[in-house]
Amino acid sequence: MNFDPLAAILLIPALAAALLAVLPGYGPTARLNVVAAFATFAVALSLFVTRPSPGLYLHVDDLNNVFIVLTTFVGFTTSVFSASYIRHELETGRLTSTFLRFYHAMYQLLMFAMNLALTANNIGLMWVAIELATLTTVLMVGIYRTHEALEAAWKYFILGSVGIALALFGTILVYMAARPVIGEGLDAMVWTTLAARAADFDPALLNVAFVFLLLGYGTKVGLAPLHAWLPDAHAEGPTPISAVLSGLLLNVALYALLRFKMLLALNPKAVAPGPLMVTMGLISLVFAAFMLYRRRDIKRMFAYSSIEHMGIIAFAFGMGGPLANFAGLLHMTMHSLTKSAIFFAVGHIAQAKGTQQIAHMGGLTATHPLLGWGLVLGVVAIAGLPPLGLFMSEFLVVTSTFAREPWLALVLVAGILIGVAALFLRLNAIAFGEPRGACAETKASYVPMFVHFALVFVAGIYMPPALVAWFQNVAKLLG
Amino acid sequence: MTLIIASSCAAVLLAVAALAVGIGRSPAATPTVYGLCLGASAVSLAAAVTHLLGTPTPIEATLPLGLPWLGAHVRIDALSAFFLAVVDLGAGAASLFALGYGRHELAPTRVLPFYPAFLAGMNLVVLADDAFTFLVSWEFMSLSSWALVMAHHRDPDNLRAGYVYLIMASFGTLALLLAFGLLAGPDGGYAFAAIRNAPPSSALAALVLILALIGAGSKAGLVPLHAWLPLAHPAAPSQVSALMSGVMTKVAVYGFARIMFDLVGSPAWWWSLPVLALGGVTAVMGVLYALMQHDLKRLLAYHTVENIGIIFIGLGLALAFKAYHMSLAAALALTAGLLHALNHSVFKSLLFFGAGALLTATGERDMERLGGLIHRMPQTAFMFLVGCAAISALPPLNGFVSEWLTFQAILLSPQLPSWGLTLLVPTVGALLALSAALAAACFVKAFGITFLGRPRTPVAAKAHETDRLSLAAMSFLAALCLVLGIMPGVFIDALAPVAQSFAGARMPVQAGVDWLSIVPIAESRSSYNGLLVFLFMVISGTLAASAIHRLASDRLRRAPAWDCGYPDSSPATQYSASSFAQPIRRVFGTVLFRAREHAQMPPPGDPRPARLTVVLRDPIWETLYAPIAGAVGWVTEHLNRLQFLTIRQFLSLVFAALVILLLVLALWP
Amino acid sequence: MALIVDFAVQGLQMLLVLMLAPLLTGLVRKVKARFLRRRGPSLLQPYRDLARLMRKEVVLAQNASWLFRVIPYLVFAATWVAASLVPTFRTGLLFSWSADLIAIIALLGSARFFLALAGLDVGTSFGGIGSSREVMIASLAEPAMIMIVFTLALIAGSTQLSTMAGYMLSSAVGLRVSLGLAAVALIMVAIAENARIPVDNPATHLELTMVHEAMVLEYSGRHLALIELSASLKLLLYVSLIACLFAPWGLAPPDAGGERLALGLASYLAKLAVGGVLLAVFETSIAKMRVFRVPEFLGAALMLGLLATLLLFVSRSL
Amino acid sequence: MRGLTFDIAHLLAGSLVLVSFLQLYQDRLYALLNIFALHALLLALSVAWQAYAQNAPHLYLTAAIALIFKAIVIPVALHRIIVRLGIHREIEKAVGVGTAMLLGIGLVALAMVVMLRVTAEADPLAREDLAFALSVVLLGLLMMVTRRNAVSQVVGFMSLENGLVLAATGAKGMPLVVEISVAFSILIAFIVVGIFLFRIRERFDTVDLHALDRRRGERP
Repeated sequence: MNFDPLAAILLIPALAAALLAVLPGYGPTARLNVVAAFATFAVALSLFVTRPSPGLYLHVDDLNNVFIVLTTFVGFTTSVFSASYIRHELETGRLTSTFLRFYHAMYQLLMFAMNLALTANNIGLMWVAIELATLTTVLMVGIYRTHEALEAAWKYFILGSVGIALALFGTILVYMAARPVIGEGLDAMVWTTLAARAADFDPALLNVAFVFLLLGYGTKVGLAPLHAWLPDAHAEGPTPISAVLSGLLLNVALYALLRFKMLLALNPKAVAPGPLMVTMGLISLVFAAFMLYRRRDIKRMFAYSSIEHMGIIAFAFGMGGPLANFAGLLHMTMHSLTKSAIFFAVGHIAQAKGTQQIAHMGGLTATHPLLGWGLVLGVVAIAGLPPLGLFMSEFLVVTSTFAREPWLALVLVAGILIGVAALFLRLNAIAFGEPRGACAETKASYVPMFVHFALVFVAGIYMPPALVAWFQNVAKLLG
Repeated sequence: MTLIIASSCAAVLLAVAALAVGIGRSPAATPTVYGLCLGASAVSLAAAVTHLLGTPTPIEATLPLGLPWLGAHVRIDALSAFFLAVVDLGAGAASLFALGYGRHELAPTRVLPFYPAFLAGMNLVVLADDAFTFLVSWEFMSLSSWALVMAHHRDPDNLRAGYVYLIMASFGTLALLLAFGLLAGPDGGYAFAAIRNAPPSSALAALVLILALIGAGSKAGLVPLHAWLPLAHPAAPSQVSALMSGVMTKVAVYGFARIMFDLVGSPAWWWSLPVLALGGVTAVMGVLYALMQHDLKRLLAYHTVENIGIIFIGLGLALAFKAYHMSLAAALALTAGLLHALNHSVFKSLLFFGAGALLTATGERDMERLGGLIHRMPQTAFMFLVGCAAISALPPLNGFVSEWLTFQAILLSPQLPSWGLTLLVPTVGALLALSAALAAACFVKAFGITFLGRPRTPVAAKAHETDRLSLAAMSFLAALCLVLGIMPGVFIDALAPVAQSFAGARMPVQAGVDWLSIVPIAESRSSYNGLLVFLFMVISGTLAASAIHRLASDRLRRAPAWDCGYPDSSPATQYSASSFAQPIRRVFGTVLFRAREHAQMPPPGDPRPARLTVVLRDPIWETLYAPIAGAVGWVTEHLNRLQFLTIRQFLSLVFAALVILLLVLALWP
Repeated sequence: MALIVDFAVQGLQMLLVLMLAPLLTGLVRKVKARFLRRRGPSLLQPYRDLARLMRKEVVLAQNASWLFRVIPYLVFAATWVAASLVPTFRTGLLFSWSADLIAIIALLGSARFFLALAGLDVGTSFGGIGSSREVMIASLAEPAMIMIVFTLALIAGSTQLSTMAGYMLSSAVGLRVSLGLAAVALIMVAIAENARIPVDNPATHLELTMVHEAMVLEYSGRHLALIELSASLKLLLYVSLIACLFAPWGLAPPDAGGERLALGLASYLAKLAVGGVLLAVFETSIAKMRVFRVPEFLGAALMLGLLATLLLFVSRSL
Repeated sequence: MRGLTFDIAHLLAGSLVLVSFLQLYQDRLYALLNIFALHALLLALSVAWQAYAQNAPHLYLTAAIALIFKAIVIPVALHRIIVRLGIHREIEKAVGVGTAMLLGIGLVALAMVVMLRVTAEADPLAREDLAFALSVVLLGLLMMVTRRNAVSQVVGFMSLENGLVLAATGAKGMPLVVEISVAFSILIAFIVVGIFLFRIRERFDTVDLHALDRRRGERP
C-alpha cells in the first residue's frame, strides 16, 4: 500500500496515546512518548515533499503545512523536555505513576487533536478537534490536584465550553450560509469548496458567523477580554503543558480564526474582519502589557506575555497586506518557538527554586548560569530585541502599519514598550542581583531550549528562501 | 575593498565574541579577546582612514542576510567612513587600555563576550545601508552595552541603571522604527537607496525629524532624554564607559546625521529650530548637572551630555545654512560639529581611562574620598590633566578648535534671512559660551579635588600608579589631543568630502595655509593657529624659566603650608567637591535644581560637629519621568483587579463582548 | 626685509607690554593713593617688588606638587602670548592671525584654569575659597566676553583684532547702540577679570573678601613674581584691548613708516595713562560688593552683551 | 403542508424561547430543574419535527438523546447532587429578576434584528429558526451570567446548548449533528461530574463558584 503521511501524523499520536495509556513505568513510557513525537515530526517533514491532494476531511496546503511542521516539532522538543521535567516531578512526588500514565496518554492525545485541527478540511471536524484539544488540556491542567490547579482547570473548562459553544454556533451559521450556494451535505463544510464559492455566500450570515467564531476561537486564542482562563491554566498546570498551550494550542485556535477570516475576505459584501481583529489585538496587547507588572508567579507572567503576543499577531493579520500578514505568520512561528523555550527554562528554574514565586528567585545567572542566561535570552527574544526573530516581525508590523495607520502604530508601540519594561523589571529581579531563595541542583535538559533559541536567532538574521516563499504565498492567500 | 575589510572586521569581532563565550573562564581569555579586538579595530580604522583620505566614492554591497527579500545592504561613504574611523579609534584605544585594565576585572565572563559584540554592533550601525540592518545593529549595540552595564549586577544601583538604560534604548529604537516606517512607506522600501530616491513630503519629514530627534537623541543623551546616560555609563567597566560615552553617543550622532542630512532630502529652515534649541539647552543643563556631581564617572557622563549638545548645535546650524543653500557656512558648521564629535571621543575616552585607573588604584569613584593622587600616580595625573584642559576648550588643545569653529559658524548666522533663527542663534551662542566656561570650572573641580590637595582617605593615600598598557592607551590619546589641537587643518581637510557631499560645499583647503593655521572663511575674517600658540607658550614659558633661574635665584625651601598662619589642619579642612561647587550651586542651582542648604549648628559648648546638608532635586526626572512611571503604576493598579474576578464575572465579560459585537452588526449600515 | 621689520615690531610689542605692565599697575596705585590723600609708592615700586621677589628663595608648601611649580610659568606664558597679540600701537602684527579675539580670551581662560588648580594644590581652605570663587566669576565673565566679541565681530565682520581695529578706525562704523552696550559690558568684564574693586580687591588680605589673592596665597618668591607680573600684564591687556577697540585713534596701520609708529606709540602710552587714571578714579569712588552680588554684576554684563548681539542680529535682518 | 410544517416548527422554537424566559424568571432550584426538563422536552419535540420535516432519520437519534439525557438523566442527577450537597434551595442572583427579564427581551430583540438582516433567499424556516436559536443561546448565556450558583449555571449552559442543537437541526442537511449533540452531552456530563468531583475530592463547602475563586494564585 502507498504511504499516506497525512494519515500517519494522525495515527501515530493516536496509537501512542492508546499504548501509553496502558504501559506502566516511567522510563519506557517517557522514551516512547519522545519517539512517537519524533516520528510524527519526521512524517510531518515529509509533507514538504509529497503533499496529498485534499479530501473531504483532510487536506494540506501552504498555510497549515508550516503549522503542522511547527506543531510536531515543538511537540517533539517539548516531549524531550517533559521527560526530564517529569522525572523530577516523580522524584519529588508531586506526580504519582498512575497520573504519569494518564499524563503521557493525554499528551499524545493532545498532539493528535492539534494535528487533526490543523489538517482538517472540514469546519465541523476542525471544531471537534479543537474541543478535544481543549478537554485534554483541561484534564492536564488539573493534574496536580491542588486547589489552585483544580480551580484553574475548572475556570478553563467553563470558559472553554462556552467558547466551544459559540464557535459551534458560528460554524453552523457558516454552513447555513454555504448551503444555498453549495447545496446540502458535507460539501458545504469543506474548506476547499467553501473557499472556492465564498464570494456568493450571504454576507449577513457570514458576519454573524464571524462574530461567533471570533469570540469562540478567540477564547482559545486568549484575546482579551476572553483571556481569563489562560494565565491560571499556564500557571497551575505542568510546565510542559504550559509550553504546549502557549506555543501550539493558541496558534491552532488562531489558525482556525485565520481560515474563517480568509473566507470573509473572499466575500466582498461581508464586513471586513480586519478592524475587529485589530481592535481585539490592540486591547489584548495593551491590557496584557499592563497586567505584566503586578505578576508574582513567573509562569503566570509569561502567560500574560503570550496574550500580549497573540494580540500583536491578531493585530498584524487584522491589518492585512503582504507585509503585515508575513509579519503575523513569522511572529506566530517565532513566538511559539521562543515562548515554549522560555517555559522550558522556567520549568527547570521553578524546580530548582522549589517555587514559582518571583519573590523567591534572584541572581540566577550567578547560581544557575545556563538556566539564568537561557531565561535572559528568552526574555530578550520575547521582548522583540534583535538579532532574534521576533524583532523582524515586529519591525515589519510597526513600520508597515505606521505608514498606513499612524495612530494604531503609536498604540502598538506604546503597548510593546510597556510590555518590555515590565518584562525586564522582573528579569532584573530573577536573573541578576544577589542570589535569593533555595538553590537546588536540577538535572535539566538544556538541549530543547537552546535548539529553539538557535532557530529563533538564525531566523532573526537569515531566513531560508523556501520558508519565505511559503509565508509569502500564505500572506497573499490571507489578503 | 574598504567595505570588505570593514565588514570582515565586524565579522571577526562577532567571532571573537563567540570565542569569548567559550574561553571566558581561562586566564588567557582577557589578553586574547582584547588583543584581537585591538587588532580588528586597528585594521578597520586604517581602512576607514584610507577611504576617507583617498577620493571617497561610496561603495555598496548586499549580503544575503536580514530581510529575506531585501538582504542586508552595507555601504561606506564619506560620512560613514569618518564615523567608522571615530568608532574604531575609540575601540582600539579602549581595547589597548583594557589589555591592562581588564586584568583587574572581577567578573570577566560577564564582560569578555559582550565587549567585542558591542564593538561589532557599533561598526555595523555605521556600515548599514538599509533600515532593517541599521536598526538590528543599532539595537544589538544597545543590547550588548546593556549586558556590559549589568556586568557588576550585584550592585542595586547598576541594576537600576541597566533597567533605565534598556527601557530608554527600546524607546529610542521604537521611535527610529516609526521614523523608518515613514521613510520607507507602506510598501516597505527599506533600502536607504530607495528612501533617498523617494524623499518624504515636508509634513512627513517634520514627523521624521521629531522621531529622529527622539530616537537618536535618546541614545546620544539629548536633554530631556539623557536620564539613562549618567546612570548607565558609570555603571559599566571603565573601558566600556569610555566606549559608551566617547563612541556610542557618536554613533547616535551618526544616525541623526544620516537621517537628517542624507535620507530626508533637502531640509526646511525651521528644522534647525528644535535641533539648535535642544542643543543649547543640553549643553548648559549637562554641564550644570555635572557641576553638582561628586562621583567622578558620573560627572564625566554628564559632560558627555554637554558635548553632545555642542555637537547638535553644530548640526543644527548646518541644517539651517543648508536650508538656505549657504553651502560654505553649512560646510563650516557641519565640519565643526563632526570635528567636535571626533575630539570629544578622544578626550572623553582619555578621561574615562583616567577614572578607571583611579578606580583600580583606590576602588573609589567618589571624589570626596580622593585627593592628592598627583603624588601617588603622577603619569595618570598628567594624562588626566591634558584631558581636562582639552575638554575645557583651552588652547592649544583640540577641544578649543572645534568650539572655535562652532563660534565662527554662529558668527555667520546673521546672513540667515529668517527671524526665528536670528533670535535663536545668538542665544544658543550665549548658552554655548556659558557651557564652555562652566565646563572649565567643572574640570578645575574634577582635577583639583581628585588629584591635588591632600588625600582625604587612607585608600587615596596608599594609591599606586596604574599599569603600563593603560598608561600607553592614555598617553596615545593625550598625544592625539595635542595633535588635533595644533594641526587641525589636516583633519578639516579630511572632513572635506563629508561636507562636500552632505552640506553641498567644502571648507577652503587648509593644507595650503602657511604655518598650519586654519582659516574657516577668509584670513581677514578669522584665523587660528594652534601650532604657533603652542610654540609661543612653550618658548615664552621656557624663556621666562631659564631667565629667572639664571639671572635670579633658583633656591627653594619646603615648609608647612602658610594658609594665613593657621596651623596645618586635617585634610578634612580642604575644599571638597561640593563646597567647591557651592558658589555656582548658589548662582544656578537654586532655581534649576531647587538646591537647598540646611546647616545644623550645635549650640555653643556642644562638641558635636555642625552639619551642612544640601538637597538637590532633578527637575527633568521629576517633571517628566516620575509622572509617566506614576501613571503606569496607577493603571496597572486598577487593571490588576481583572486578575481576581470570579468565573461568572469573566463570563459576563465574554457575554458583554458578544452583545457589543452583535450590536455593531445590527447597527452596521 | 619687510619680514624682518615685522619680526622686529612683533618683538618690540612683546617687550613693550612686558615692560609697561608693572608701570600701569604702579600708576593705578599711585593715583589711587593720591585720591586717598596719601603720597603712595613711586611709579617704579612694582618693578622693585618684582625684582625683590625674583631674588628671594621660594618657600614651597610640603605637599605642593610639580604642577604647583609649573603653573606660574604656564600662567605667565599664556598671559604674555595673549597680551602680545593685542594690537597696541600698530595693527597687523606678524603673528596676529595666529589667534583671534576668541583665542585670546581662551588663552586668558587657560591661565585662569591653571591658577585655580594651583589654588587647590596645597590643600588649604583659603586656596579652595579663592579657586571656587574665581571659577564662579569666570563662568559668568567668559560668556559675557564672548557675547561682546560677537557684537564686535558682527559689526566688524571679523574676529581678527587687527581687522576689527581697522574697521573701527574706518568711517564705516557709525554710532551704534550695541556698540555702546558692548563697551559698557566690556568694562564690567575687565573689572571682574582683573580682580579690581568692586568685584575683588587686589590690595586686601582679608580672608573672606579676597578671591584672586586667596588663590595665590601659597606662592612666594619668583613664582609669586611671575603671577604678579602676569596679573599686571592682564590689566594692561584689557586696557589696550578697550583702547584698540573703542579708541583706536593713532594706531599705526601695517604699512606704517617710522613716524606713524612713533605716533602710534605715543598715543598708546597716552591711552594707557588715561585708562589707568580712569580705573583709579572708578576704584576709589566705589565700594567693594559682597561676593554673591558679583554674579548679578556679571549677569548684567552678560545680558548687556546678549542684548547688544540680539539688537545687531535684528537690525541686520531688517 | 409546507405552511403547517413551518408553523409547527415555528411554534416549538418560539416556545423554547418562552421556556428560556421562564428559567430566567425562576428562583427555586427544583423548579428550575423541572423547567429545564420541559425545555429539553420541547427541544426533543422540535428536533423530531425537523427530522420528520426534512425526513432525516438520524435526527431522531438526536431527539432521543435530548429526551433521555437532557430531559431525564441530567435533571435527576442534578436533583441528587442538590440533595447530597445540601445546596440552598433558592438561587442567589447577581441581577434581579426584573432587570434579567428586561435584558432578556433586549437580547431577543437583538437576535431578531441581527438574523432578519439575512437575505430572504435563505428559506424562512431556517431564518426564523436561527433567530429563535440565537435568542435561546443568548438567554442561556444571560442565565449563566446572572446566576451565582453552579447548578443554575449548568442549567444555563445546557439551555444555551439546546439553542445550538436547535440551530443545527434547523440547518437543513447539516452533517455531524448527531456527533455534535453527543459531544455536547459528554461535555455536560463532564461539567456535572466535575461539580460532583470537587465535592468529593476537594471538600469545597459549596460548589458556588465563589468558593473556587477564593483560592487564588496571587492575591496582591
